[in-house]
Amino acid sequence: MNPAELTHTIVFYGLALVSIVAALLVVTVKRIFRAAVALATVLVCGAGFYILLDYDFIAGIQLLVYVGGIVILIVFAVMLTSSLEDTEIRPSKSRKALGIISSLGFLATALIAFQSTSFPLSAPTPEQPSDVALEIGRKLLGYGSDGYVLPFEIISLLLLSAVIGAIVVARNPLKKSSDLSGQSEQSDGSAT
Amino acid sequence: MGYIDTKKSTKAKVTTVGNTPINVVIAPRSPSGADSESLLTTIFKSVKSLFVGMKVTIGYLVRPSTVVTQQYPENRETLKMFDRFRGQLRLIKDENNYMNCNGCNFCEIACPNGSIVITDQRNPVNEKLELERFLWRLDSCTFCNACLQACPHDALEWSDGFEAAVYDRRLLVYTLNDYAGPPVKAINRAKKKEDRVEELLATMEPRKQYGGPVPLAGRKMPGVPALETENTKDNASPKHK
Amino acid sequence: MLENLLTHSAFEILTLSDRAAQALAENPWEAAGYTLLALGGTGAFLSLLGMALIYVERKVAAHFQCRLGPMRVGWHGMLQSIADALKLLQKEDIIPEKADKLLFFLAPVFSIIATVLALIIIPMSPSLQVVDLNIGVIFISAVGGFGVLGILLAGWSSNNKWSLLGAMRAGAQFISYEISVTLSLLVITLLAGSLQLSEIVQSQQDGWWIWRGHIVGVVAFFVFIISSTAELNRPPFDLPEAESELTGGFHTEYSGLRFSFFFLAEFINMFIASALGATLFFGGWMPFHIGGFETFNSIMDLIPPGLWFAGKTAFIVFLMMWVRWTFPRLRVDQLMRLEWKFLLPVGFINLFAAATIVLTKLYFFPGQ
Amino acid sequence: MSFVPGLFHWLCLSTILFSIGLYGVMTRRNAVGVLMSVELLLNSAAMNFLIFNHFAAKPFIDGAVMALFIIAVAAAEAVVAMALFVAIFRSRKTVDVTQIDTLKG
Repeated sequence: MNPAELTHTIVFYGLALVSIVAALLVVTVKRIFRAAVALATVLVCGAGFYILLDYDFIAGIQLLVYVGGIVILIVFAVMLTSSLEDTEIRPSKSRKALGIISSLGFLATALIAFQSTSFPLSAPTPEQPSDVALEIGRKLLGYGSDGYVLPFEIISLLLLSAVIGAIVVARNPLKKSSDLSGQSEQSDGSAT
Repeated sequence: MGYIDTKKSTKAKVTTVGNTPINVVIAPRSPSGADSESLLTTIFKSVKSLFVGMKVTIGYLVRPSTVVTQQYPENRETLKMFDRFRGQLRLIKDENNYMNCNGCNFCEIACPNGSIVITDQRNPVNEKLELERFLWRLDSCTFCNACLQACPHDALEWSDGFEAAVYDRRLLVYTLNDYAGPPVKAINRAKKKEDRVEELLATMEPRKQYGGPVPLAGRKMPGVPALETENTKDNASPKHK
Repeated sequence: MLENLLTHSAFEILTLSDRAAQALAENPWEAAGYTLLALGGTGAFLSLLGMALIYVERKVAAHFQCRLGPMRVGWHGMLQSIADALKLLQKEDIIPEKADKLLFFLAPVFSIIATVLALIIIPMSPSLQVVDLNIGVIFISAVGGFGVLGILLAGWSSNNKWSLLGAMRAGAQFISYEISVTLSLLVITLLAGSLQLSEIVQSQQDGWWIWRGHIVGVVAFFVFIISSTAELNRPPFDLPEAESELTGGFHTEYSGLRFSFFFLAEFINMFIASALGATLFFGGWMPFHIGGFETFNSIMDLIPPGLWFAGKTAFIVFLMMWVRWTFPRLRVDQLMRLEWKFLLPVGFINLFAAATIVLTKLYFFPGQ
Repeated sequence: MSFVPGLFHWLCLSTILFSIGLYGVMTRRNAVGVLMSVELLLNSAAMNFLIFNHFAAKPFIDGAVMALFIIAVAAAEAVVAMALFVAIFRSRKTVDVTQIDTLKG
């Protein structure tokens, strides 16, 4: 095992350990804000995994969108709907058992399936496109047989409608919009 | 526009509140308001105003002469206070060290928080009332200038001195007059008449800066040496006691 | 040697991570040494730069306001920052009774980590850069998220209403202005055709983008400066810590070392924003070049690249300080209106204009 | 069996993360917690796309494109979810999903 491979392995197992522990914290911690921090850890580890897989661009996007956007939105949701002293009530025993059984069942099934399947692996060191970001851009806007321009447009429509829908839903119906100008998170459509 | 220009106002109507008719003038819209301007003009003007502000501040930055900070303990010798600075109250004295104050009590009456206490005595030579002791309490003074405005004899002024830090609050009670005795007017009048001047001047007895009756009802403070006092309990005790 | 210096190819990029990777194959200890140098160097640079910036800010602020600023400790108060740091270290470390102690402890760490992560990819000179990521521009706007996460954590875990309000303002402000910053970064990415910071610098060999991209570059620069000032929570956009309304905002409950972390991160972030602005719009360490005038360019090359970078960054830092000490603080609704009704449309139009310019090669010196 | 992470190791990782997310979706009572668990699910799905792309289809990057789509959908979902939570909290003063059952009849 050469040093580069050794580093790769160590980093993989280290990140995996951190991210599994953090993921367990996300689903079990009683204080919801701490769960959000754990979620941020999982997602950062995810970016690390993508770098290990040589998808630096996706890792950057993961950090940008997940940590810079989604986690902050979730933190906002926590701030707006609970206080520091609030702790979540433990789920009932039956619900917990159901959750454990179903998730472990899924895990076991999937692992058995993976073990028994022989995937058509590509060559050990096949060539990766030199510039992943450039290639992704070509794919996203390509309208040939391997292009994704239609999904891309649909995603942008989805984002737009999500933004507008969020504004409409989050607006306080009891107040007129002119009264909201003093509130930072609700004025001028900044609810996104 | 902070005022209503009645000439320009085109609308005026009368409304009644109860039975009282009230003239209501509807103020015209400000001609420089945003409504009468195009958006571009507004943007241009506001951006320009930003640059005006930045020009002012860079002007201060590049001209060290605009700095107003005084490096106080270092420049103690050359420090010059400003004309209107109110440091400590002082009695105006002429070159012979005679003062204008005749103890008329106007300043004491004018003082809003009783920082000035004046005691008078009758001069044995000309039987006139004159200043015996002018007490000024810096610790309760608000430097409001009411005493200077009230003084009919132009006897008070503000000095530059601002270094009044002491370890004992009692030291903030000053006797402003250097002597108890006739004001400069009385002396000059006596000089003109050649009328017992020497005798009049002989009635002046010196006063020390901290020589007044001890405030705080004469209590002693631990660790502070007792003030030097005169035995003037009978006739010179302050009025508020 | 001289001929080498006088040609553009003299700018060979060699980052610390490159050196470490090269050394890893032959001598792991050398690689470890480079890693240690990168870590220690970044740490030392961070603290020294923070103290220097705080001193400069105080001096500049004082002279903008007809004052002198710190004058007592050292010559013209040069050692004031060190004295302040010593004072902060000695202060009692207070954690509020009802605070969420774990998160309270984590918040400043998040802030400083974001700062360090952003600092390591700034190209300060051809040979002075810790890591040269090929997604540099995305990375730098991504790690900004950690910083604001730290602020949100601080506000929440303090269990104090002022902190919470300040943190929520910071979050709203960051998310809003992040869009404008990204839009103006995208303009330069379009012009330079790369996300890698060193390549963006090298794409400005014939001239800096702010004048090569003429109107588009200038507009993007102003949008970038305004919105990054807002992202840094610096006045006139300092609503998250508006003293007169929220006492100290998100760091109301912090004291001593933890507070100094926030303070340091704030000033280093100002440096990072300025360095990024210098790199993207003023060519980073690239000397002032005009395409075609080789003699002029080689004269300009005599000034070392590090000095060019320092000078440009210092200029933008000064610009930010100038703005800070001139304008009054905005209201929350004015802040949001500025972003959503003005900067955002301007940014989008500018991006379209940039795309058009790149397609038609209307910018100066489109050769190469 | 080698410890160098191969396809199976990576798949194990993403499946473990997915099942943890599944557990969270089923047991969390706070709606924001459910949202976070859903983010875990989406994240592991995106990771799966990248893993298969890396190990099985290296010269192409369609998996990366899919991961991008997933990230975009996750963003849209978080925006709408946050708006819903705020609206629900405003009218019902709780975001406990077991309490929000007026549609049950």
